[in-house]
Amino acid sequence: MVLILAYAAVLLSLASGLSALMMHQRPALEALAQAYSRLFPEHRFFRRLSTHYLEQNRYPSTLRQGAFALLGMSGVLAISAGLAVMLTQQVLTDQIGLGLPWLPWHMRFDGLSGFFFLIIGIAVLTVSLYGPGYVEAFSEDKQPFAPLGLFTGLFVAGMLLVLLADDAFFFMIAWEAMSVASYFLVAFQHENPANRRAAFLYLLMAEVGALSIVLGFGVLASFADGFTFDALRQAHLSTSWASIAFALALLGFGMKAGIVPIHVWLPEAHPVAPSHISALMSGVMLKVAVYGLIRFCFDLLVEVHWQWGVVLLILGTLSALGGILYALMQSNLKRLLAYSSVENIGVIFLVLGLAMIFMANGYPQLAALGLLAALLHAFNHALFKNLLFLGAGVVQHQIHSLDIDDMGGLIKRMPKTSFLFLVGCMSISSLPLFNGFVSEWLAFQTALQVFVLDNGVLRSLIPVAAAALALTAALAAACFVKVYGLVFLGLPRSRNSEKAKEVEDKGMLLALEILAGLCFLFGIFPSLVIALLNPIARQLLGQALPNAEATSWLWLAPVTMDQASYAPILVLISVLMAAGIAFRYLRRNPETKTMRRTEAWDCGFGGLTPRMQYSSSAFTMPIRRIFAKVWLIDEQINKDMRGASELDVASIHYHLQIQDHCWPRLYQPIVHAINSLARQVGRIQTGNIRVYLGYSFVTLIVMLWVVSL
Amino acid sequence: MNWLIAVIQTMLFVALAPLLSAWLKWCKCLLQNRKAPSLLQPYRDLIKLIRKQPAVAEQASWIFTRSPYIIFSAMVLAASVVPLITVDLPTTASADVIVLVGFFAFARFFLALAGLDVGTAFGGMGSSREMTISSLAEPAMLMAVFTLTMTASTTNLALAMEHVLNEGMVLRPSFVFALFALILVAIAETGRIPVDNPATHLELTMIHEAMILEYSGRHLALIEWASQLKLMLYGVLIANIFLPWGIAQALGAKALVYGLLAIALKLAVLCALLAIAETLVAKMRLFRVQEYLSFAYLLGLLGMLSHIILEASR
Amino acid sequence: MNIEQQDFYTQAILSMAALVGLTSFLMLGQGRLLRLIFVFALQGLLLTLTTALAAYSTNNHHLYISAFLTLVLKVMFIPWMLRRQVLAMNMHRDVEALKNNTALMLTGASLMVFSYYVLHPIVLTSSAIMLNALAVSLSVVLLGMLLMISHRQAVAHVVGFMSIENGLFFAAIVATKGMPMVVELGVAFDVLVAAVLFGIFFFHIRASIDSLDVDRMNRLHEVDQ
Amino acid sequence: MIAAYLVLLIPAIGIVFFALNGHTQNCGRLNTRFNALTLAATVWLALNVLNNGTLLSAGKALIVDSFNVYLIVLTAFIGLTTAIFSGPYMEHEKQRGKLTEKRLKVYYSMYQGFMLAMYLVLVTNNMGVMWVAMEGATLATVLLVSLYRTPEAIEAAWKYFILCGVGIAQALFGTILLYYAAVQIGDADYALSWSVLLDNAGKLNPEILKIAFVFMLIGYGTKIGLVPLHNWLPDAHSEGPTPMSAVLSGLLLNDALYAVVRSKMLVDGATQSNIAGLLMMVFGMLSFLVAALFLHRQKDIKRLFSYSSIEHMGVMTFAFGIGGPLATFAALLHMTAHSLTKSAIFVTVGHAAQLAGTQSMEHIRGLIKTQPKIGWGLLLGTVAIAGFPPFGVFTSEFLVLVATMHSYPWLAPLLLLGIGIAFAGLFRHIQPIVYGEQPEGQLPIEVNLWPVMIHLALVLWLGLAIPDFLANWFSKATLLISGSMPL
Repeated sequence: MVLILAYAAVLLSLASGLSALMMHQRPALEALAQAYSRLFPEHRFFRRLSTHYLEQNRYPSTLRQGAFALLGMSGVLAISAGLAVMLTQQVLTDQIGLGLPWLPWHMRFDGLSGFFFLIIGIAVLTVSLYGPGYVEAFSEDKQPFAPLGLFTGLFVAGMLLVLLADDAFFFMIAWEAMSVASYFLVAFQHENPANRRAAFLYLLMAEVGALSIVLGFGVLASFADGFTFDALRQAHLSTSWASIAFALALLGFGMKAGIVPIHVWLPEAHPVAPSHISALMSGVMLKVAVYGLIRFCFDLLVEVHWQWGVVLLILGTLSALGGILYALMQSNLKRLLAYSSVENIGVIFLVLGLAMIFMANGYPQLAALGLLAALLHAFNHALFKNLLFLGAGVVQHQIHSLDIDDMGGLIKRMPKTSFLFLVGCMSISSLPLFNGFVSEWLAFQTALQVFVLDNGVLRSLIPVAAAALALTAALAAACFVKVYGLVFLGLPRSRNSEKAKEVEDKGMLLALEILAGLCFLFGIFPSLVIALLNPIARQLLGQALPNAEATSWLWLAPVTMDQASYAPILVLISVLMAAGIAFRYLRRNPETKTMRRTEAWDCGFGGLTPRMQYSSSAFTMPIRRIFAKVWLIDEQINKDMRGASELDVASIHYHLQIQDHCWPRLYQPIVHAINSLARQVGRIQTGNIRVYLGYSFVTLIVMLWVVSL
Repeated sequence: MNWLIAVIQTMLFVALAPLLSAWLKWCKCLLQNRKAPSLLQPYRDLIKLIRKQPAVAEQASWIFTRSPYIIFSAMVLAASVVPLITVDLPTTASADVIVLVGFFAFARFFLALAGLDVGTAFGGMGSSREMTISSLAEPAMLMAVFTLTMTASTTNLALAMEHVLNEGMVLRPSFVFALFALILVAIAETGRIPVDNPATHLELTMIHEAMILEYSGRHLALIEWASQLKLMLYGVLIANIFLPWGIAQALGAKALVYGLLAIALKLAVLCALLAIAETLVAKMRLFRVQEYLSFAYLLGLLGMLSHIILEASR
Repeated sequence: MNIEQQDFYTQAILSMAALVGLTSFLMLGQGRLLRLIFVFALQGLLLTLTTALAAYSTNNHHLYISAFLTLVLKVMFIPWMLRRQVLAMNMHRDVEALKNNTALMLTGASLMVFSYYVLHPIVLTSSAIMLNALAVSLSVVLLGMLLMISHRQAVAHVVGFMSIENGLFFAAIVATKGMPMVVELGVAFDVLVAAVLFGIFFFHIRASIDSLDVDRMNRLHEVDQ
Repeated sequence: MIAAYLVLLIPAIGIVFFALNGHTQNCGRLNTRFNALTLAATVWLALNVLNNGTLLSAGKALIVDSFNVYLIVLTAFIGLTTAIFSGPYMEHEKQRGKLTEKRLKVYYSMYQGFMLAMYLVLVTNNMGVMWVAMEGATLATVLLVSLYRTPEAIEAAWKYFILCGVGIAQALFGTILLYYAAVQIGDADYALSWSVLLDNAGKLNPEILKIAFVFMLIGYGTKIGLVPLHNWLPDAHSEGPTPMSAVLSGLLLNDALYAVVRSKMLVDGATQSNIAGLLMMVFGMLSFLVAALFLHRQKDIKRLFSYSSIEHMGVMTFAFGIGGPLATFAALLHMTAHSLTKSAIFVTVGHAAQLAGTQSMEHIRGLIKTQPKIGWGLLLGTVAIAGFPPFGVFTSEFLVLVATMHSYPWLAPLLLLGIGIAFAGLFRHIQPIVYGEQPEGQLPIEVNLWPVMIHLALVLWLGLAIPDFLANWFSKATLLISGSMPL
């Protein structure tokens, strides 16, 4: 029954994709409807269909809404399937007679899959609410709906199938379907060469990652008989082979998840897709990669080694710090959000690394704590990153730009959006009362359990990682202060943002509202999710959280009440009380209750202009100075001099370009190597037939010599 | 009963915060051969500000006008979870030390937003600098605090203090490091010399003042009060974590009075020391602050490492 | 087994093998096209004789047909056609300057030795004559390739190509007393068509590059300029 | 067995018919009909084989077993779909003045000639006849390659002719050696009959067979396009008319590989070792890697895909070389998937080149905007050929990889590296072609893309699920070639 729900979710998303293909079939549909209305004149439905829904002008939007409605239903089903399987704590398996003759597609639906189903479901549901309003602005000429809808459906179906897959072959099919479909979505607005480049980079890295995953499975499979995950679980690997498999899986899944230094596709690809797709990619697809890694490491590889945990820990720390530092420097809103995804994935990896270390050292309970923190953060990140991407989409929709330096003052013009976006910013900055804080708090709690370990390396490494995590959180707050402050506060920096209006489409706002509401809800009642997660930890690690109170509605106390506790609801009540008292008390005098509106202080020069405000690069300048080594900074200030002795400055041009270190260090050498290798190889084909004959001749001689040995 | 004490203690915190900053100013004046204002001057200032009608810039949005309340209540909340005169504090369970840092972050987030809201250059400058400095200070603070929490194997502040108390007089190298780290962070976070100068309004050097330049009336009062609270919070943290002696462990009237006296004494001495330091040291350039804070961070890390490597009993 | 102990047929075959090998060498060192074609015709003639000899000694009648086909195709038709082309294109006075003629000859000789070396396992199952015959035909094949590699004229390439066919044919006749008839006919047909096609191509090549120098046909390549 | 004769007879009639009438208006359609007829005959043949097992004609001249029967059907199928495409295509070429009526005659006649040669290669039981037919295929196509009579086309055809001629001559030497070994042990009449040879393979002299195999591998390998013998292939593919490129890539290469595999089976039987397989693996891997690198340097769109063909033939040769049941199954599947995909790609490429008026990739731009069907067809085809699931090429490559992991794990990274490089090479060229703005002056043309859709749908089907009858077929062929069933 639950499995049927899951299948139905997949099928509906496929159906949504296919229905998008009907965009150009209106005449055929109309003819069909007319034929039916002639056949069944008593049924009003068909006539109404042809006169109303299939009418020339209305058809496109009807179809769009239909496609998104199907997608939304798929989301709802995914949520219910996920919840059902987690609540009933079942493990469902099934086989579908597709695939290879001796290897049908194996399906398995357990708590872990269910949890990620839930994540995807929520995201898909909100996206489908948001979508119709968002794509309304796309002209059918330039940005046809058919491929967009088709690949969105395929993309969602691919992600869901990855979660269901229970054999390596099917897993790869679903995985690649997800990658390819999202590639087409990234390339959707392909008029811009930069977008094409991003799409190519994305597909290339997805392919490399997929190959690495295949190889990882291959290593496992060569010690097992068969490709089903059941068979792979039985594989007995030596430590070194297991480590190779782990490394391959890490490379593959890490590439998709976007950990530093294999993250470069992410900030390129995510921003260029339409916003609701970026939301799905950043909010959900990365989580599927996390799922893959968890499945591979904690489920398929029987034994984990602490060295792997250290690798994850280091990579996670690097990604978290690198991601947020790069994010800070961006002035493209979606690019910034994409980098911030790198950061959050880093946090997840870091905590997973902790879980692995505890697991390998024989503390499954603490490992469960880590795993839980990681999963919770994945969940939370999906919520707030979706919210932020969709919010960015709204802003883009209204002011037709993504450059932060074109924005400003939107809080007055778009009050609802700005409020919801603020919730997202607070969540992602992990401020108390919001969901981001809970997972971060759990991450710290996990790290603080380091004293149980014996190994000196670990004992000193983990605190450093925790410190880096703290730095990351603080920088994230700085980053999102910048985002919110520059986008919504202050004065408008361009005519477009001056003229901006609140978005009218209810669906778009509703999507944001749902996500913001969930961010807040799970910030106050984190136990709702944690209670769902506990059985997963038990399933994977054989242990759940030690403390029964961990899941009580009021307190969050993962280890023991003595060690740490957090009661967000009490905090909320106290805040409301304190603020309320202050508010009432201070405004009791009716004379001073109203505020006097005046001009802002302008140092007496007169006339504040928006150009006097801090810009994105100005805001981050101190950080840029402090962490200068992290980026490749190209900063130029050109002054146009004027006057007799050229001492007056007529105008100043400031140019700033910030680049990833990874490009020149890692990627360009590879590109260069392949190109020069190709050039070398090209030299064998000279165009002269006598040389070619010579090749045949020499080959023949050599081969004859070889076999006569 | 416990909860009542907790509420009273919080109110005490809020009430005494201006006094502490007045004491600090007093000490400083004394050291600098100036005539000190009355110890009650901050209260008078607050009352006067509250009575005034606030003037708000035209561009300001609700963020600007609501932020003072949010900041103030975040600080009040922080005050409610830091043991002042007794460790028997039920509120500490609802928010541990990490959440405490979270409260600070919360307040800072809105303060920085408020700075950006009006759209003047000063606000942006202040916010930018504040976020930079705090993003360096926050990890240093967490490091220092983690040293304590790992020693006590709890992040609950009251329990941690109790642990230190019960352990008796133990000389821990890690605590020395952590203490210095925390002091450095506290100076940075509360905007004291050498990181920031609370008395300056020179545009190019100010940080905290730049953000609140546009505030007036009750808004300004709340923000000033909140920053006084913050100063006191840091003071109490330092005093009670590293020198918890004197704090009440049970709820007797006598113990509570002793606790109050003890903390008053500790804070008085601490602030006097701060005043001396502020008198002796000059303000740093902005881009020296990173060195200062990374030193604090290093100290915190060293404290943590020395705890884990030297002291942990395994 | 020494040669004096063999019967006359074998002795004759071996002599033919030697002569065929010799013609291959002659072709390899030949820079003049008309002489090249002449030596090629000579090789064809030797092949015809060998085939006839084999047909006579084994009393295998279909080999006579093969002999006849060889005579017509390789002694008459192809040389005639090539000669006509050379004369028509006025190339009969050109002498192709072969670089390193000595090295070429030495390579040819070592190829012969190599052929013996490679085919040596055959001795295990059969006589030394077979080895001789097969080794000579292999070296004719290899020398044909070497001819193509060393000569630049398309005509020489055709001659080389056909001489490779000769080598194969020789092997088929000597070692196996001829292939099955259907194969023989098929091969002959292929050779015929190939010859015709070569004729067509000469025409086209000349039309396109105004010469028959294959080195000038190098538009399609993968090398950076 | 009548079906088998029919399969040969119909194209034979076709040659003569088109030689006489090849210039008429509806020749394209007639060509399609001829191929459709042949396809019907092959399906009949296939049904026979499915029901009765291996068929051997009187005199053991023809053999149809589970290995070749599916190749026969595939050949007929691709022959048909390419013929469907080629009608309007050639008409368009004629209208643009690139071809005269006389050449159309040659084209249609040789199309049938080529098909005949292909069928003959497949059905004959005689290794000698196989050789003759293979040479015949060269001769039939060489005039097609030079059909446009441009200097490049002439050059390409000449190289094709000479290199394949010399190469195939070596295969004949190998055949002669095989014959020589066979007459030593038995009846000269059937000494080249593959089925007889296979039965007696154990008695054949292994040393001679090894040498014979070298010759055959190099000979037929030239036609497969194994590096370093491949040099003719990109030239011939790029300069000939596109339908020719489609059948060359889709059929000729397969058939040459088929010949090598048949030889390998004999050699394996005689030597009882995997020496033949090792040689094939070396060549396969080399071709695969080198062709993958070549992909990066291409400027001509058809040349690009011909290198991709080399790459895939390398994979198949490699897989057959590994030799286990899994690898063999994978290779058979790959043959099918690659043929279908590649011919579909060439169809779209042909249209794209006609649309842009050039084969130079720099000038083909914005296909999706200009003519979405061609653009998407090309893009999806490229996705399929690059080995992305759920297309069939992925399935087979996955299985090859698995087999490699089992037998030669250290080669697996190399294989994946090659796949990655090849993928990058393909996409860096195809992306700018399909995406972007419509270039000025390029207008949509009339196209028939049913072949593409059908092919891609079939490949998709192969990737999602291998139908039972096909799986049976592959399994039987695998049993025949490798001696055991896959899993």
